[in-house]
Amino acid sequence: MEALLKLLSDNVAGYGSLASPLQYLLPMVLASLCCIALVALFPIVAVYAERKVAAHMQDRLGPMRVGGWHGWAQTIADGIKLLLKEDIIPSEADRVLFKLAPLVVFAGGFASLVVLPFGASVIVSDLNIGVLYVVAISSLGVVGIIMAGWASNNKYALFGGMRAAAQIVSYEIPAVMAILTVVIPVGSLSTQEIVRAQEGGWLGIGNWFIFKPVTAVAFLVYYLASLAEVNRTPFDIPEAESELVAGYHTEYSGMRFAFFMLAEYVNMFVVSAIGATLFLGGWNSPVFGGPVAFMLKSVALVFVQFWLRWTLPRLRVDQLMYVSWKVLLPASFVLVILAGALAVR
Amino acid sequence: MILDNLHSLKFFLPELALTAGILLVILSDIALKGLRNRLNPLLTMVTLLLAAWFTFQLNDVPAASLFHGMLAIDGLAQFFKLLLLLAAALVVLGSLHSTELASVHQGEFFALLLAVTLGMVLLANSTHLAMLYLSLELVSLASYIMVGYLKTDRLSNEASLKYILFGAISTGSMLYGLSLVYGMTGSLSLYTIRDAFLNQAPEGVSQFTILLILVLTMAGFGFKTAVVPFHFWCPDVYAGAPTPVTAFLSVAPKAAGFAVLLRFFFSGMSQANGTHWELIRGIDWPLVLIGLSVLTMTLGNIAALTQNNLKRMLAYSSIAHAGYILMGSVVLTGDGVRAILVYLFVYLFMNLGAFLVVTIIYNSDKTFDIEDYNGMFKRSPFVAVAMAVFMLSLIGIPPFSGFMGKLYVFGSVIDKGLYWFAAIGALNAAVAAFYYMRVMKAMLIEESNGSPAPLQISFLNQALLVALLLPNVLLVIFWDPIDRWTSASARLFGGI
Amino acid sequence: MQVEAFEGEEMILNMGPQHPSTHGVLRLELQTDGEVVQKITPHIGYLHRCFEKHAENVDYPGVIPYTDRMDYIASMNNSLGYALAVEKLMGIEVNDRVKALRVIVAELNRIASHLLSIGTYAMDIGAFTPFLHCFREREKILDLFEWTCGARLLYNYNWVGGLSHDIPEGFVDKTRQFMAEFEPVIAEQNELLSFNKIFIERTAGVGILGEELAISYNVTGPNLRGSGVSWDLRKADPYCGYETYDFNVPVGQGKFGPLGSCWDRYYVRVREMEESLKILRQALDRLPDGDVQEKVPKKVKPPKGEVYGRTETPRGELGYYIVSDGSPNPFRVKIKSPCFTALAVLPVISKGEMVADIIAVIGSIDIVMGELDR
Amino acid sequence: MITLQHYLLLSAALFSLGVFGVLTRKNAVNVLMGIELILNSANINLIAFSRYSSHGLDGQMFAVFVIVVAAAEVAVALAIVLTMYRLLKTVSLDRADTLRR
Amino acid sequence: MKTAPEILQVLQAQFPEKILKSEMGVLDPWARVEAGSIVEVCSFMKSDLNLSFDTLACLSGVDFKGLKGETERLEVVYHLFSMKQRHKFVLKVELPRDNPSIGTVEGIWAIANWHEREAFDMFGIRFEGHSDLRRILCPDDWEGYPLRKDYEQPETYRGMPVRPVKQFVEMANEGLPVGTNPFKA
Amino acid sequence: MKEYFRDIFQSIWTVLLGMKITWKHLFTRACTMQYPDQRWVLPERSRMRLFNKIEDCIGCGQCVRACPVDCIYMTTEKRTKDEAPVFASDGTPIKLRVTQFDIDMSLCCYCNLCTYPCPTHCLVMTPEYEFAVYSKQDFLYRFAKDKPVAPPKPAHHTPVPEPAK
Amino acid sequence: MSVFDIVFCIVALVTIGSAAIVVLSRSLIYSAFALLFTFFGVAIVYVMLGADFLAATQVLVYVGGILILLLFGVMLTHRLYNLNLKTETFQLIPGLLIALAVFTSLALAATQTHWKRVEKPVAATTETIGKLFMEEYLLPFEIASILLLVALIGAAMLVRRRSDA
Repeated sequence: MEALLKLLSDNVAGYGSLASPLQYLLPMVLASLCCIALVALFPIVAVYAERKVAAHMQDRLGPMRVGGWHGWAQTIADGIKLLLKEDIIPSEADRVLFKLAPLVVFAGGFASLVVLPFGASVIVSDLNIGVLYVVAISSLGVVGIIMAGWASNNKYALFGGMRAAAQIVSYEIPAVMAILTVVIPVGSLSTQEIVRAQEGGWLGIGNWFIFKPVTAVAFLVYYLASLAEVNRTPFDIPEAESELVAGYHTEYSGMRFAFFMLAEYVNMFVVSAIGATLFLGGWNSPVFGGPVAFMLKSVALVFVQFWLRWTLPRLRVDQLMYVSWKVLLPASFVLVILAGALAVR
Repeated sequence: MILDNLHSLKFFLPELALTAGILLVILSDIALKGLRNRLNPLLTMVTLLLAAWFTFQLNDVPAASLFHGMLAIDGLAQFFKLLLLLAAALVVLGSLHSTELASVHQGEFFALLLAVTLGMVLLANSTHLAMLYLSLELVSLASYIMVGYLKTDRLSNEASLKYILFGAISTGSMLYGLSLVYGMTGSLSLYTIRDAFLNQAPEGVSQFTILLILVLTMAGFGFKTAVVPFHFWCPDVYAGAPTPVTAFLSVAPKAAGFAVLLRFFFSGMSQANGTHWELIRGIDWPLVLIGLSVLTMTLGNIAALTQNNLKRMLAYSSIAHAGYILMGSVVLTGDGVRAILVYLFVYLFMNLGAFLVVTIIYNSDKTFDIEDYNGMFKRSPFVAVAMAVFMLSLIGIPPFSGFMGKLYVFGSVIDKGLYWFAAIGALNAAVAAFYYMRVMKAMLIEESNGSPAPLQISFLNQALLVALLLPNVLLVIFWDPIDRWTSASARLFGGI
Repeated sequence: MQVEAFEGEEMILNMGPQHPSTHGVLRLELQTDGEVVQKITPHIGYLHRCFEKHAENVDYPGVIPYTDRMDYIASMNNSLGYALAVEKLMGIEVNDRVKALRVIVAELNRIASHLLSIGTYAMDIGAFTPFLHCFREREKILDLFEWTCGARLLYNYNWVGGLSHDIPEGFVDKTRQFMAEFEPVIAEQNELLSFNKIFIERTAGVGILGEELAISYNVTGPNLRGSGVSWDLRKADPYCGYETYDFNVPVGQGKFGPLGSCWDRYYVRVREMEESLKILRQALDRLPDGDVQEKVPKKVKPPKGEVYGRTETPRGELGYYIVSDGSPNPFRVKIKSPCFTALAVLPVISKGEMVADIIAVIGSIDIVMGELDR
Repeated sequence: MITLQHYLLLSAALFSLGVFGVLTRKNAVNVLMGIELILNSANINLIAFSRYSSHGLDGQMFAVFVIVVAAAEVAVALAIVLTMYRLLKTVSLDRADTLRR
Repeated sequence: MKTAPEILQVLQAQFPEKILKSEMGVLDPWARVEAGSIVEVCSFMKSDLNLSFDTLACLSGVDFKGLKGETERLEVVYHLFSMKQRHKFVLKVELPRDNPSIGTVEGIWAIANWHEREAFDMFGIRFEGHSDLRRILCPDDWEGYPLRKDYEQPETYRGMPVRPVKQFVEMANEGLPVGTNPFKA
Repeated sequence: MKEYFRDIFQSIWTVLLGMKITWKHLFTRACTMQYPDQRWVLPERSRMRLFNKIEDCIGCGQCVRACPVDCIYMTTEKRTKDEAPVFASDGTPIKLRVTQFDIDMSLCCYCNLCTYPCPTHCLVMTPEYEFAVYSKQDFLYRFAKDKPVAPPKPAHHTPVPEPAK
Repeated sequence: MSVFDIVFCIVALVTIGSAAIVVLSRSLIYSAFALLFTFFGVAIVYVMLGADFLAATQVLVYVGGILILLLFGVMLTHRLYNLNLKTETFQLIPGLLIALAVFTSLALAATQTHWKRVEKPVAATTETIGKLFMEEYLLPFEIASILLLVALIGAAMLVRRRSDA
């Protein structure tokens, strides 16, 4: 946003003479428009991609009809269908919370985009508590999920909501610990600082944290924990269709369901992007840097999420907790201590 | 002398020992499944002894401020450390043969007890508001859990629920008061706060705000010391908690609460001047405390009169004792502080003794009702006589040590010329005699209404009873060292 | 004042009749305490058509389409059992070609059924890909069937005294080709699913069915063999000349965790597919000449009497108790359904497991509601 | 112009709402919510004072500890409430009166 | 492994009066047991080491009504197998058509629980001592016992028609515009 | 402890194995058939839609008796002597006039049992499988061309299931 | 009025309004969810006071931890599927009077007192806070960790079903 402001005041004549709130407002609006565009477009592409990936892994073709070439317009059509669908609220549901929940869930994912460093100057706001901000704001989604589960007045939905809450809260700890292993050597919570710390090195990738011994393992821990935080297989217990039908959004349809889907895919992107920022060098690249490299890395991580989902069965809820508390947590503790020791040395 | 973190460590050994003890007990509880039931009490005792030994080592060091002004090390700190460690040790021994606690797993119990002790030690010494709040909460949290330790017992559970709700509200109010202090003075350190008050222009100190701060902060201290009107939790919690825990709560956190009360008001809100303290900028905090003191002892004693449950009666009596102790704090003299120390010291033995008797009788009879104590003399003359001694001591009858506590407290008040205050205190002591006598009557004179089977007392409890009886009887005879010790201890860092 | 044991938060969870993983219209009433299931009450009958009443009202050949519809996953085996029972009652002995062909279609159908069972089980546990891989292979078998008898699911192929059609030209080669393609798929599925650590964790040690319990509940088929009992009617009470084939009876070994767990039952099915391939190979090799319809009577009218005929379907022992009064319609046909007994044991073996485990157990006992409710 | 007083008034309002909740609600969990309001109001005070304090970030540091303590306190309180629910099948405070009887 | 006559011999030796009738020459040899002693006989057949019928393969009810040469009766047929001995035997019990009642063998073979519920559901046979004798396949409030020969299917169940109100062909015969010949074109 | 690490290792290893397989399948040919564009060639024995060549039907009613679900309805009347003799394509004389030959395809269970006894092979199941209709009533296929001469008798109709007499 | 002031007013209104819902709503679950907005409002107030680290911590701990705990508390201590979690109030009038008295006195204190204050620019706090933790506030930091440990062990002990004595 700061860069945008500078761009505007440098290139648009008389911009500096505008009233100060307006001066800030315009880039703010522009930045949020960009975010909204990303939030709206990414799920469309990702849903299509996921369906294609899933289909080909299963020797199928996936959507092939809508829009001609390989059914590229399928998700757009689905989106339109969802928008046009009848808005159903179960008669015994809690109407206020039922309507509020998708927005809360969505807001959590959306707000995280603020600190993603797409490029050296392409960032909405380079907060100096960037990583902490993402971790904090993502907890908003949990409340929304419980809200949805509760408000639906459906046992399966409530089960899903409670499981989701328990799961996300417990996996937040190893995720944060894994993030700390990067924060400690960099010495800053700012996402841009962390990316800049990974510049240079052997072939331009040598300083990426994934190529360093402690943080490489931390990446694994982070990635697993992030899978759980966005409820992806093998940790998709909150919405395990074979047990809980669809978990917390069982009763949702139409527009509100679309919001949950958007939030899910945005969250997938956000955790992958944070992973790319922290461990894969962000926008650094030996060949071409900037937003393209960043997006490629994030999308690659998203692809791995797809890949895992269409490969693996899902864990049981107690095994899930076991993985979090007895595997990832001790591992992340050890990693943080190692990272601290290395930083001191 | 304000020390930084590294240099503070060697004066911090008692607390370090306690911390290590907590961790060891937790670890042994997890790792050594077979040994833990025997090992944990042992570990706890060793930790407490070690901490006490370290405290003795520090007896002669000059007063100092540790960890960038977080803690004080001075005479008062040494006294309270030893007092609290002693109380904890006695409670550990007393809890070993308690059937109430035997029904639940005890690994965490000792860890919690050590944690409370650590919290209290820190609380008694903290000179920084953040530290004060944290250690207060450490004491509270651990004691909430200890009160609710019998989790299948409705009484215990309700007691802990009441305790935590009252506690959270009181400490929340105190926190708000502390934040106002911070706002007025811009500092969290008690000494800087005092300096800030001193340096402020007189019109800068709003009397109303000061009063508000006093009321709000007293909510926190009053909660810990069970002072009226922050005492509501006390009877219920004492009655519901396992008896060893009740004994502990009635003595140790109360002492720690008085310690922090002394620190807050004396170090933070008054200025030392020779042998006494001066109020600064018209912050007349003793006025509030006098009112609370009178209220506390009167209400406590009157309520105790009507109780049939011995634990509840002792709870109200402990409220009343808090009132007596508070008397010492309002006179703003070194004698007053010393009176508090003396009272707390003797109170430790008599109250723990009384609760030990309750524990012993509950072990075999499963009752707290005073009527069920009838004819105890026939069943166990030793226990009955011991109880009588504790009761007499609690009343403050001369040959027993309880008398010395009353003597010092009333003396300091009379010294200051507050005759009416002393008179109220004496009147209250007379009222208190009624209900203590009732217990004695039941045990010594009344005929038993049930089976007069002799009481089963384990050897450990017998020894412990003797150990608690002796100070009550003998302290008066060997009073000199106590007098010297307390007068040396009544010395705050930055004070007199 | 001491409360001895805590009572947890009990609640009733209705699983089904419309639930993604109850394999049809099964309704389970779960009494749960948090995630742990305390009591299970199955409610069946949602798919009840009163087959037995139907059978009394149609003639003997007319029952066969109805039998197809019981276990619609393995219709060949169902109608085979019925045809054998009636043949036994009438004293018809079919020729060797019919016998061999019946073995071929039965084993092919067994593979198809197990593929579906394994695939849906994978889906229950959360893995979607193995499901579709299994379905791909199953489709190939269905193609063979369609080629042979004109239908993909409800074949009406085994008739009393013969078969509806002879196999088409080239069937043997096509089947061999399928077998060649299919064999590596088993290995691949094992790698993808059976020996996946998550899958093992989810299924091994869950829903333990002991040998005693299984026999007392008359659990049969792969479920029984999963408990380590080597009991297969093809060996124990051979029909269709099964005694002349060389094959093994796979039993559960308790490789991961206790014997008789979901994983054992699952893996018995996987290995049974291999055994079926073995039988198929022998049957295709020996396939004698003959007329598949030489003994098909115009009017099926068994003498007065009764018979209990049983065969080993993919789900276990399927028994037909037929009482004939000498008329063209059966007087009484009673089905002893293997799924019925398997579901009866479900509440016992999944008590105290978690909700997610119930899914695993239901999937592992492999019930088909069409047969269960009849 | 927003000044220190505005923040203090906000916190005063939160504090009194918290006190109101604590005094009037019967449900134990609801009382806990009131307590959280009280703690939050104190934190606003601390941070507001810290903003206008002459040196350091003492207020903010204190607030961090308050947040930590609040989390611990809620965990313990809820554990106790849960135990109560298991014993009494209710968390209504007027049912927790066995001690008075 | 024992042949059916051998099993019958053992039974007759053990329960001389209880075996009412038997037939050995048929496909599945059977013996008719006195209704009151079926539990006794079954538990013997399970516990006897030579017989050890450890599993109940099938329990069927049969309604003999409208059959020439047969008395009108209900029969309960027990198909017993032994997995250890690998032999089989059939027991039959004769019950009156009105108010049939017999002891439960649930305590001997657990699966009998469900089989007996089914027999109760379909034939109205009461199994005394059964732990949970509810309808199993039909709804709890269904009336009548469907597999009895004189069962009349109700027109409606809870206000819902049980069979189609009208078949298409009936509508066509009434002259309604139903049906085409799709091959006309 | 050893088991703990072995479990972790096994988890990761088997996950990688699975990922290898799915990766391989990502590039194998899909087995999907693009249905309306590509079409399945059904084998000749396929049992799909019932067809009656009514010209050859002699009205013997064997199919009606064979049908286990009673979805074939037939009404016939005797041809009078004075009518010109009619022969089926295989030369069988047709003595009965089929005034109603209705098949309710919505009831049909595709078992094929009706076609076997047909003496003139006029009732067959065709491999035609796209016969969806917009209205369920249109599944009543009416093959009969002749109008009844005699007053109509009630149609032969057996409800399913038939109640016991 | 600047933008800042307007934002503050909105945030304050939301915060107080939702806090009022927390204590006034008859539905327990509404109280719990209203807390979300209170906590968030307070976090924004922190941001406005230049305490960005505190704001993030507030959201992380209060929303991500305490609120979820409270929600679990609500749901675990009631019949789970009873949608109307109504709670009763008592002593409404005295409570109101006391709360009003408290507010008046606090408001008086807030407005009448001469608070010690200096105007200073807002600066980033994270690094300073980090340093303070490791220097002046090291001891409270460590004590806080012991406190958390004790709370963890205690809470786990209390909710554990079996007392494995």
